[in-house]
Amino acid sequence: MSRAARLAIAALRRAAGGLLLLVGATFVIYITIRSAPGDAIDAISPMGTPPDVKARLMAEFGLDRDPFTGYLAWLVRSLTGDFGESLVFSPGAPVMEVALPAFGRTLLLSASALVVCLILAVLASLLLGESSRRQQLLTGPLYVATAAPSFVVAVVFAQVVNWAVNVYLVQNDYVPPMWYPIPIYTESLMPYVFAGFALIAGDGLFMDFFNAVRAELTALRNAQFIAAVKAKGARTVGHIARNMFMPLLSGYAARLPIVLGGVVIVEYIFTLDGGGYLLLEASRERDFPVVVGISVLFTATIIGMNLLADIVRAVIDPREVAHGG
Amino acid sequence: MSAELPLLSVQDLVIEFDTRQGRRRVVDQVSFDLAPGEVLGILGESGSGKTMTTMAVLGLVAGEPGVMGGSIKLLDGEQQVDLLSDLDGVLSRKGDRVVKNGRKWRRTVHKRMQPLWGRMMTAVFQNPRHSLDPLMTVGAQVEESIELALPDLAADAVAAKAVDWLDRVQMNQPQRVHGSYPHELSGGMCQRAMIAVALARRPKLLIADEPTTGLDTTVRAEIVELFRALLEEERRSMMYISHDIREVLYLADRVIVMKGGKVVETETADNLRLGRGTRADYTAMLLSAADLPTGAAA
Amino acid sequence: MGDKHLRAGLIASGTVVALVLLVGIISPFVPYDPAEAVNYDQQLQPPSMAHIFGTDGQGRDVAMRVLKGTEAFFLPGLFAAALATLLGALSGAVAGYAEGWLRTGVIGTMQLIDTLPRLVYIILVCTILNPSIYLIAFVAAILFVPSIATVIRRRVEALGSEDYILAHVAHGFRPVRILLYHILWLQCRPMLIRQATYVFGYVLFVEVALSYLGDYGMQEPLPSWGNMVAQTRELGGAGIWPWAFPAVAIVLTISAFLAFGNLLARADEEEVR
Amino acid sequence: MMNRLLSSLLVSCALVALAAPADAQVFRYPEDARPTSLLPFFAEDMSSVRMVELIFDSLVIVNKRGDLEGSLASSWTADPDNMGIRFVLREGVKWHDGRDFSADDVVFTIQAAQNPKTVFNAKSKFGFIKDASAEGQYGVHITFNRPINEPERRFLFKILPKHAFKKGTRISRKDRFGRKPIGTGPYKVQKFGARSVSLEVNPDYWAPARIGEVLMQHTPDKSAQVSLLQYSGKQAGVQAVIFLPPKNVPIFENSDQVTLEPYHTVSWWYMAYNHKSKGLNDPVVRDAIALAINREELLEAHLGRGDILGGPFTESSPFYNFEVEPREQDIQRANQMLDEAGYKKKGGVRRKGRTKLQFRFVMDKELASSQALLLGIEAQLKKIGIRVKAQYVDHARYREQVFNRQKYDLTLNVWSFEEVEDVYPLFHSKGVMNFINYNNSEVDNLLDTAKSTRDYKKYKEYMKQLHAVLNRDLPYYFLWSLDVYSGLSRQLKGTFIQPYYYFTSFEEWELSP
Repeated sequence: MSRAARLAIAALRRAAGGLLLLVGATFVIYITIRSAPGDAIDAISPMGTPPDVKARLMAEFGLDRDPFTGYLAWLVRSLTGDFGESLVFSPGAPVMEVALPAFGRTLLLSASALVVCLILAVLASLLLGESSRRQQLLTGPLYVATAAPSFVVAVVFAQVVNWAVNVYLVQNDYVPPMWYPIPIYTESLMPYVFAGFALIAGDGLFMDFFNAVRAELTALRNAQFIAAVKAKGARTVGHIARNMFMPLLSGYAARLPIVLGGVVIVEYIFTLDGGGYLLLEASRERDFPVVVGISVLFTATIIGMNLLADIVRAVIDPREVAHGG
Repeated sequence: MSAELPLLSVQDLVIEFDTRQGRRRVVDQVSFDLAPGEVLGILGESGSGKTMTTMAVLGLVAGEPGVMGGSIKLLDGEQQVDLLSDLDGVLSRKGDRVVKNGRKWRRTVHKRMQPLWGRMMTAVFQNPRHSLDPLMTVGAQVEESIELALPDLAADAVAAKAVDWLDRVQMNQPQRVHGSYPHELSGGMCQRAMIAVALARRPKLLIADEPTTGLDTTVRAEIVELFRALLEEERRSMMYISHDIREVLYLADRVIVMKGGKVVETETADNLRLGRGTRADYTAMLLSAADLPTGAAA
Repeated sequence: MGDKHLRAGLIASGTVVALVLLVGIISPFVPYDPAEAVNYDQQLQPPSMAHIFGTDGQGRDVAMRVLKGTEAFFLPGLFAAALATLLGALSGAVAGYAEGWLRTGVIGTMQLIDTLPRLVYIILVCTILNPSIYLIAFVAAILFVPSIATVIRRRVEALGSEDYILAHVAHGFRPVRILLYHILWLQCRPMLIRQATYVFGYVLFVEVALSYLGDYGMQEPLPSWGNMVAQTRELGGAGIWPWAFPAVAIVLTISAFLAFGNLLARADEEEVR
Repeated sequence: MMNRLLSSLLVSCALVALAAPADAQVFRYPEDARPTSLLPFFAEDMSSVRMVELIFDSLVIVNKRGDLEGSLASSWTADPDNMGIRFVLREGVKWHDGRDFSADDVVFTIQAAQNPKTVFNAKSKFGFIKDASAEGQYGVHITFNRPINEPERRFLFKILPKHAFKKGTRISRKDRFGRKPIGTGPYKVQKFGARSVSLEVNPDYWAPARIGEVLMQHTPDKSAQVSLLQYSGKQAGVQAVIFLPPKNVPIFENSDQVTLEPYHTVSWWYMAYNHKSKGLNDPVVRDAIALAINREELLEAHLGRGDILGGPFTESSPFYNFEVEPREQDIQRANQMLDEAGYKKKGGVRRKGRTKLQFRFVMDKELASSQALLLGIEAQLKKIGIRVKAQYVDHARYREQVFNRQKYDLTLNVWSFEEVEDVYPLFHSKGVMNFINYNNSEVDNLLDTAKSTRDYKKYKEYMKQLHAVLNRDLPYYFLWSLDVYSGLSRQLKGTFIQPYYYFTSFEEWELSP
């Protein structure tokens, strides 16, 4: 009972810490945006707009306050779920109405790409982990192949697929698929699959995961308690799996930011209608409320993921709460 | 005793490892027998190969290439099983070097060991904190052993028996310990728990590999006393490995002394204790360091 | 990993790293005028003796642009790597060594920076400030300080209670010397090497990515590997060489730098042992 | 292994594509940029302008022959003194939400546009209106604050529904109407997505459109647009590409799938000099720069076909002065002029006193072929000892830096005009779009007199004079106007492209499967 209570307290403390970090991070983001040498208004107001009209527009968009009070006002409003309204991207729409669905797709894409990557890494280390020779032969080339930035993988992949579709389908008078040629907007799922592939294959993610999983697996296999479990004739699978879970979860949480970085450009390449596209497009149009909103979502996801990992770890690992956090 | 077949018979065991300085032989032609119901002590300083020898018996040598020759025979019922026989495809000669197919080796030995682990023998290691699964309660780990030993037992009986085992290893408040996690226990308690886990499996041979290393002096004494009490309560076959001559002499019937990967002496504990017979130099040195009679030099 | 493989990996990656360093150093001295490189009679020539990597859609020599493209990230990358390592090591050491509010403050700041999604924040900064690549490199360096600092802090904390460090203290060495020399230099060197090459690789990645996106980063006609890869958008399959060679250069350089840093660190670790 | 994987992937994708139902009655077209707002006042980018044309109506439209034709207005009469106009509206028109269209909506639109709190780019187009009043349900009388020639030509703006704006005539850029517009036009918005907008036909329209659905896809990649047009017959393809890049035009010259449709936009390209920059306030330097540039070569190499211009009007404009001879490249003369004016070469760059002929050339990245054009200009200016420092910026920063803050020396851009080329705001010293800080009393006088004149012939004369003056004084270097081609699928019948609004006669287009 007391463990549950301690767990709850620890979880609350972590959550409070996470919230504090979120406030700090949003402040950094807000200040960054407000430090613009030219105001957003100049970028969107017509040429020759008289100063008084500009001032009115500034007030309308809440840019007339100094950054600190502006931030406080923003913070108070955003706590009630009001992140302001889009200026240019989708004028008048509440920011979260624009940002949430787009970011949801991005999160789903990155999270599932990461899961697939994790599964592949576990499978690979189970298959290759035992034989050091084979592993060494494969590591070099695999290292080079997966170190490519995901967007380079995506560009090359798109070119190769376009070429293949053209040669095998179009020139033989088959109907090309809905998503062809690759950089077009389509409702089909394939661009998401392609993007997922690029995310898994790029940014050194797989190798990074693979190395971490393998090291963890090797350490566990050589752990004394596993030897003890073996020596008493019990199956080690359950023990290994349980002890692998937490490092994998932490690794997952730690790598999500990397994937969320890569996804921004990969989305752009496959013209996916996600958070990365929204970020770039809104930045290009100087739609600052949307830019802040989407950046906050990215940041909150990173903080939330770490928080979740911490809490799950605390629940699963009896050692965690004992140390008092 | 000599008419009976030994429970464990190790002949000419060789273990080698690759290091940066080349291949090193850490166990060199080691041979010994262990009769049923006998407590065999293995004595030696660190690096003498005593732990590697026991790991070889357990089939758990980690590192390349590992076991390179010899035989390890276990008495399973009426039958002697040689863990290392028929490994022709595994070991081959290349010029003057013996080459080993490590993967095949592990697979073969693992297959042979699988039915023997636990039922024939199990082990208690040094560093008790690292010997228990950190994510399971102590009780669950004892229960896992009991379920393996007595697969038909009902769940509540298993739980009761687990508490009983924790009581038998002289744990205070066995009920509480049953629900505790390893990190909540002291080193000595962890080792008691580990002993309970090992014994609950009812092995024919218990291997205790430096079970007191890393514990405080008073706790060490308690653990040794626990072993003594358990041995007195029920006659067991046991290998007790230690670098502490007093512990070995206190518990063992017979002792082998190892140094530099070789057996330098095999003698009964009584003879060693009382200084009877001739002694190897190294043994004599160990005895004198412990203020025990050294007997005649070899 | 065996000694042999370590050496082979070091040689392979080291060769690429040396090549990039060499090109990065000589590139500023190679005369090149982007305005005069245009030659409409030579558009999209496949690789030949005259143009070993072929020419692009505006008849410019791809090999020359790959070479000049190193300038976009080379010095900024070195600058960021040095800055991030320095700041990371110092703040890590301070956080690991100090106590009280200083420690809390440094750790809090590090946590705060670490929660910012790196590329998203860099794009944000680019939107607002239209920065030079050095400012981008500076921001990238700052964003990497926490991950370096955390590694160093853990090490410093672990070492702080080690007997030989306590012995140094007992021998009357000054804390600063112990921290800088015995802990940072002797013990953390492999980690710092690894992190420094990682930061360099990241700056290359950021520069290439921003130039690829086109709104920020290196602008045509100045060559960057990123805006060269972006030519796929205009070429639409008309020629491979204008973008394939820079793409290969990106992959090789990043992987070589990461591998070299890793292997060097490992060799150093084994040396220390 | 990889090969097998790839081919099985392709086959499965192909199967998916084959199984998809064919939707023949959907007209698909790609746009480079997303429409930002479908609220007509704020439809400032061309992709919004085109889409607004399908959703909204104006009182009058410009028909295929270039004549005015009634749309929401069935007839009109200008007041004899040209100080007002009276429109009679079409009866029985309904908004997309079923409400009746009436004169109140017209009055509301004008009042909203004139509300000082409604801020938008084209506000000046409503400046001539003094008052508007409804006369019954179907009559509107509008008065002007000065006499206007052919006033009906100024009523091309779209009419908004009064009932959709509960807060009165102050209309904000942020109004939700921009994404859920209610018009009277031939199409209504079905879905306004971030990357696509779909429209469905309005069955109540007085001349219902033939094509059932319109789908706009945001496709920033031009080469993808071209590929999509190549597969226009197949269901994944598009039926039109608004603007074909010149280098892709030859692909379709003999195509049996696609026709090339030229259309003459009222737009011209220019290179602007910032008259506040040191050196550029000297007409000799401006002239030398103009002489150094080979416009034919740049045009042909990067943009395709077009006309070289001598002034701020296209050749099809009534104001174009054919007596003015456009400059030809003459590097020798340019060098000579600069020498004579005292600009001496030093290290490849000319200077005179403290004035160094090195200029910041700011480019909007979204301008077609901007990089290649600037590269060419840079190389040519180098030959006369003038250096250029290129700065490419994104569109938003360009507006901020060039138009609003005027931090540039040289820039290159395009002006597009809806119907009449009104250059007053560009070159008058008080003009709202005079971002080059141009101040020439001769030009100011000409523009002022022209504005106050009531005689169209005289107006034309003034404009022709202006053409000559501007060609001499070079506030801009007037470059060219382009021949623009759309690519249209041969499935389309009855197509006509309006040069500015593009889709003005779209209801007559047909799409055969």
